[in-house]
Amino acid sequence: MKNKKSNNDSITIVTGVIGSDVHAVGNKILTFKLEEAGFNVINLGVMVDQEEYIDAALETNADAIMVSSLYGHGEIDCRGLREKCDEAGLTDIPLIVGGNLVVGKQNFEDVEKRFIDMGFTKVYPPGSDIEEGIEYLKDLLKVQKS
Amino acid sequence: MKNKKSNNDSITIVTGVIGSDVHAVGNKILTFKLEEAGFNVINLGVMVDQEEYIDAALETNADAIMVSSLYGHGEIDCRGLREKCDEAGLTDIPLIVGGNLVVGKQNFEDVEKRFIDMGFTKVYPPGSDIEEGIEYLKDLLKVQKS
Amino acid sequence: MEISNKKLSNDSFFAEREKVLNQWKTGKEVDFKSSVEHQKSIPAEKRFGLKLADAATKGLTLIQPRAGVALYEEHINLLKYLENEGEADLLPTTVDSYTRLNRYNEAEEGINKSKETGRSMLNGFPIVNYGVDICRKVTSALKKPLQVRHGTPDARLLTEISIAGGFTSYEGGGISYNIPYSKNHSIEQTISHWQYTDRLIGMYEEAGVSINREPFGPLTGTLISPCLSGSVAIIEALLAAEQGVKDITVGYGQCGNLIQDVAAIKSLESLTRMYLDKFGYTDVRVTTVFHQWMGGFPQDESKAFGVISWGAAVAVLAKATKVIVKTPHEAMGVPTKEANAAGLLATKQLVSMLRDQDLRTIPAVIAESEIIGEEVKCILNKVEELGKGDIAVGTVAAFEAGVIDIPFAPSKYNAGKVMPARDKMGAVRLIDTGNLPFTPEIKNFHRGKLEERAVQEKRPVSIQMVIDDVYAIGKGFLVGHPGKR
Amino acid sequence: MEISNKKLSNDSFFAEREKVLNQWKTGKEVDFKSSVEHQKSIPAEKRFGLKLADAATKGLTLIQPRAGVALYEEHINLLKYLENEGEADLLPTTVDSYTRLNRYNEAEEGINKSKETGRSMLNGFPIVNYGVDICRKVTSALKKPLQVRHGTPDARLLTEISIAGGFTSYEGGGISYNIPYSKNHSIEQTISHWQYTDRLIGMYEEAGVSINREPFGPLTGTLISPCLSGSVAIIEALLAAEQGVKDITVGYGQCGNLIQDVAAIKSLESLTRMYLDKFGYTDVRVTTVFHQWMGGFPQDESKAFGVISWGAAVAVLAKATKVIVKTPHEAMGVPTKEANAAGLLATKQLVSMLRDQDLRTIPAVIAESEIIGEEVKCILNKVEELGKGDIAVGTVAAFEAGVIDIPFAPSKYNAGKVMPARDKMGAVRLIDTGNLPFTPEIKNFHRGKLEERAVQEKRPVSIQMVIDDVYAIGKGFLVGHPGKR
Ligand code: B12
Ligand code: B12
Repeated sequence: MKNKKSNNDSITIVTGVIGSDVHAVGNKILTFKLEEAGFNVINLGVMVDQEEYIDAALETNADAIMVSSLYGHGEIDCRGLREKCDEAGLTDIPLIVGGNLVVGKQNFEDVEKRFIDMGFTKVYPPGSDIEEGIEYLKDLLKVQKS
Repeated sequence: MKNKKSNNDSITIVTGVIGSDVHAVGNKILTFKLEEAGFNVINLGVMVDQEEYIDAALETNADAIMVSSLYGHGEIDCRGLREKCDEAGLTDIPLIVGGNLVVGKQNFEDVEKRFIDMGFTKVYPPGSDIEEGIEYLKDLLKVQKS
Repeated sequence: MEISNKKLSNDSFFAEREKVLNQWKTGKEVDFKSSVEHQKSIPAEKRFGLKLADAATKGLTLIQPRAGVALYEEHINLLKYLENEGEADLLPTTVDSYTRLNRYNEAEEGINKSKETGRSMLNGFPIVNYGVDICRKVTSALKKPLQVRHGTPDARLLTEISIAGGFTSYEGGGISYNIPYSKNHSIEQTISHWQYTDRLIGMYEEAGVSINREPFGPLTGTLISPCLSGSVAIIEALLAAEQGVKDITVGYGQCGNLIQDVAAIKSLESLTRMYLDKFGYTDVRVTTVFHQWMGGFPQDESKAFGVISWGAAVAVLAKATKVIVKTPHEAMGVPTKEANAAGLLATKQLVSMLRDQDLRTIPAVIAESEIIGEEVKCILNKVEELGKGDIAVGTVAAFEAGVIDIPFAPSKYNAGKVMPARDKMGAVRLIDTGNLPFTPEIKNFHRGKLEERAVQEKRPVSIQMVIDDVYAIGKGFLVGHPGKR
Repeated sequence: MEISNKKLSNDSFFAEREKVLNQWKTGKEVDFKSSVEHQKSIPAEKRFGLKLADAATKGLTLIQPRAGVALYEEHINLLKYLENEGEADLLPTTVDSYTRLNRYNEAEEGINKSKETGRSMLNGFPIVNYGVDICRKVTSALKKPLQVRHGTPDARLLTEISIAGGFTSYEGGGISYNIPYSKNHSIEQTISHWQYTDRLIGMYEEAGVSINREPFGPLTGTLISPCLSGSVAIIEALLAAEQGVKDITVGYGQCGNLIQDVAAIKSLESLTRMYLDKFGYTDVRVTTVFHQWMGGFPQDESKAFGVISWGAAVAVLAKATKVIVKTPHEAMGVPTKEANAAGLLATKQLVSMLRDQDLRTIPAVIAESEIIGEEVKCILNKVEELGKGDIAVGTVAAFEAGVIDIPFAPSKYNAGKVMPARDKMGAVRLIDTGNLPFTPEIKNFHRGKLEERAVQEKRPVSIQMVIDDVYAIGKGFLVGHPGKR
């Protein structure tokens, strides 16, 4: 993992919507808001494979990967991402995931647990405010808050 | 109890809304529909005391009393009506009750049981179709159906 | 009994007051001076009238539930729930039916039975039995402005205790809390009772405490033509103003046709203003309240949400200052707090979502409000004429003559000749105008609208339409077309 | 790849067909003749097009849910529940995302995992994997007409199995199931795929079996100006008609401003009719579908009911032939059957209650539909021009040039220059018209509307408005005014 940085500008976040998911709106807003908060965002858009996240993170020496999944197949699509990161040498990279991760309205604690067990660092429920995610990122990456 | 009749015309029903209840609309519709079905209706309107039902039934030699209660105090207002009927010599007169009998949305089976235990012949849940009540009356009073 | 639309003299008011405060033991706790002090200690954001005025300025529609249970701690919890979880802007305290009929002994029994059984055996909160101190406990425990909502023909003692108890708004009026809520009270009697209420509030006003007053708009809640509810609301506003009330919210119960409903609120506001000004009450503030569907409700809760939401939408499209909210339990009984909050939240969504839209200026609405205006003028001119200029006297005579006549009312002082029915687009028209003092043009207008429906339904205009229309909503329809699927 | 708007020749269709039916093992079960027989055995009341035509004649608005689960017995139960408890007039079968992307192996895995876990692990019903016989089991088990709803760029095999399987309506189109649903499919490619679908349905039509077709109106569901969804719907109607489709339902996703929404349905219907006639397809039937709010939904279920009901009300006030219904679970995930039925019942209440009301003739609606008409004509004239009279060729060129440009689309074949934002009354306008071939008057109109908002909000017209508007609905508002409570 890279050294802590003191300024958002040099913090790089990879974003994208995983799997066969085409929900583009949240991804656009997420990216806009992250950039507004001063992060350097590598947005892979929709329909992103696990490999693409990893390649992008390696290439840009990213500080975190933010995975979105809206369409319900998130559980299937996200499985194995942590292991692949490990294999690629991204051993400690924070994996943050949010959206409508599973099919249907399920108890969020259960869903959260499943994703934490899959190796995710932080899991957000449906319709989470991006501001929250940004605050978390700043804390996690020890960014000086403005 | 009077002899069975073969024709609705000579069947007399006392209607009214019991207690301090002023819900007049259902009472008007109920009366209209009973008359339409050929019954002779003595409508006491709203805010009817137990005594008024009994006096009217005695006076007109009525075949049944239909009590409405909408405003929630039905349980308090209806208690004792059967006993008063018995005292007045209306020993077998059918007492039919309907409306929003208790305060709040309660399990109807429980409410029904409470009213049956209080001596009511038949109990109708909120928003019952009057046609149902009329069919029941016809069966009960062995009226030839048209 | 002799009444007239004159401000009550101090002598007669205080003579009456002595008797009123003796009607039940809690009356003795009332002290005007200390009540004024208490009212003055209530922060601005909790004053009903100020919150309404602010909303009116911003063009917002506030939301308010109905709610009341027998036990006061539970009542506080209920209201807290509604302001926090339900996002209510304004709070109610709905009073039980025994209190409404001044049967304080039975209300006491209801409180005791409720304590025993742990279920609320009363359909509302018995303010009089609890008295001033407990009311202050209630009103102090909450963050939002509170109003007393009831249906009490003789509400004099209730008013005393309510205002002393810290409520900043008070619903009702001598007609609107008589005709739909009573069988045997004469109009003179209830107008006189409500002159007391209004004079009391006038005295608070003179002491620097402004209390909002709200005539009950929907009346029997069933097929009430806007001209009838409008006429009653304006009369009650004038009667209140004469006694010194300065802040009035006139109301209307949704009839179901969008154009007519928007027109009703629009004309209600402008006509009330016009009449208050005409009689010199230019300093009285006017706001409006739209009641979501007041008639029979569908049993199914999802369908009830549909009706609630439609009412919310129309309220905001008409720019009513506030909307009174129904609940998905409406057809069943007094709602749980959750059901009550659910109705509020559905409503909140729409008053927020549609706040930038306004239908008041579309031509069909303007045309419809002009009709309402003419009808109301016919009625109120006749009331003035019958009263030889005195609105109170004229109102009594008007009810006697059927010049004002409210459909489906239980009161024996109501003529009951007017028969409403829906036209083919669902607007409420009059099949029989009874003795309403309408011009031939207006009568023809109503007749024409109903003939259109008759043609569409291939049956004559008849009382059967009225029955079908009352029945229709239970089956999901507004207009009771025969043989509808 | 070369395409043109010409009816596919038998030779090329059947050559393609051989490959299509080999894409997955169930393709081999498809036999055109016996499928025609099967379709002819379906009773009239279960034929989608007939039910729509009947509703259109009577001026009714039908209600239809979305629904699909992985296991077919459960799918049948789900749909039975929706037609019985939910009072649905029309039924769907929503297809899962793997099938939509022709990933039949993964869909198979999804079916198996669902069997194991007892939870539906797919977000829809995998029609292709199940094949003709199981589809017939599903379609035969129900009383109401059924439609396949999906989002599949290459839906050729899915169409074959669906129609052979007894569905009588089919959603989608070469643009509407590409741009919002895909990243890498070119427009040529998907138009060509959908020519296959439409030609197949044309062949059923020629064999005496009419299948209803429905371009997907809402596109990305987020701030889509009516002129954009309208242009796409009309193009897809024309492309379908050329291949022999005779029954088309054009759609629109609610934007939220009442006047604009009613105008959108009104103009969509008349413009589609006009363009079909212009190109000689005078015998094609046109009906309309209104989609309840397609953007982000409130999390709270009561608030969701508010949004659902408002959509229901607008659909019927606009006299859409049917309305596609959302559920109180929308923000959370694929709904339970109870939640789905709840959305239907709220909607049913309002389509019944408001059926006699119609806002299509009010002047503001007429004015707004004229604007939409002019915008659509600008776009479609340019499409014709770019295609030298060929709509298919023109459409490809139009996307390339940004002459058609869909906001928030994932497709890399979409220009993405157009930026929408709401005006101060919530109507969707364009902050940046990109390369849309609008007249200066139209551009000024949009600019003017947004300047009005800017003045009201005391900030310049900017991209921040777009972001605020997308965000607003989550907070309960339509217009993303800055600093709203
Ligand atoms: C209109 C209305 C009013 C009007 C009444 C005007 C009038 N004077 O008639 C006004 C606004 C004045 C009013 C006042 C009150 N109301 Co009210 N009111 C209603 C409402 C919305 C509709 C009633 C109605 O007219 N329905 C249409 C008619 C045609 O139907 P119906 O009355 O149900 O009667 C039909 C059937 O039930 C059946 N039926 C009736 N009786 C019988 C008897 C037999 C034997 C049979 C077979 C069938 C039968 O046939 C009738 C015709 O179809 C109901 C809720 C609802 N149902 O949707 C609440 C409701 C009845 N009211 C209620 C309450 C609490 C009150 C008030 C105490 C306070 C308040 N909320 O304002 C006061 C009571 C005053 C008093 N002392 O009675 C509660 C009762 C609660 C409970 N039981 O738990 C209800 C259920 C609303 C609620 N959910 O809170 N109300
Ligand atoms: C618009 C929409 C569509 C559009 C998408 C257009 C496009 N290309 O973008 C269309 C119509 C094409 C569509 C298609 C489908 N959709 Co869709 N769609 C929606 C809808 C209504 C809104 C999504 C949206 O744009 N929201 C607005 C944005 C701003 O919010 P957001 O996406 O939620 O993202 C925000 C937050 O979640 C958060 N966030 C997101 N990711 C992350 C990540 C991190 C780390 C953090 C901190 C935060 C965060 O920040 C974002 C910005 O505020 C949702 C339901 C809803 N949410 O109300 C359903 C929904 C997501 N769709 C759903 C489904 C099933 C589908 C379909 C499979 C089938 C269908 N129903 O048509 C297809 C899928 C196609 C595919 N292969 O992906 C389901 C998913 C079900 C589930 N998970 O159980 C939903 C929940 C609807 C439902 N209840 O059934 N959909």
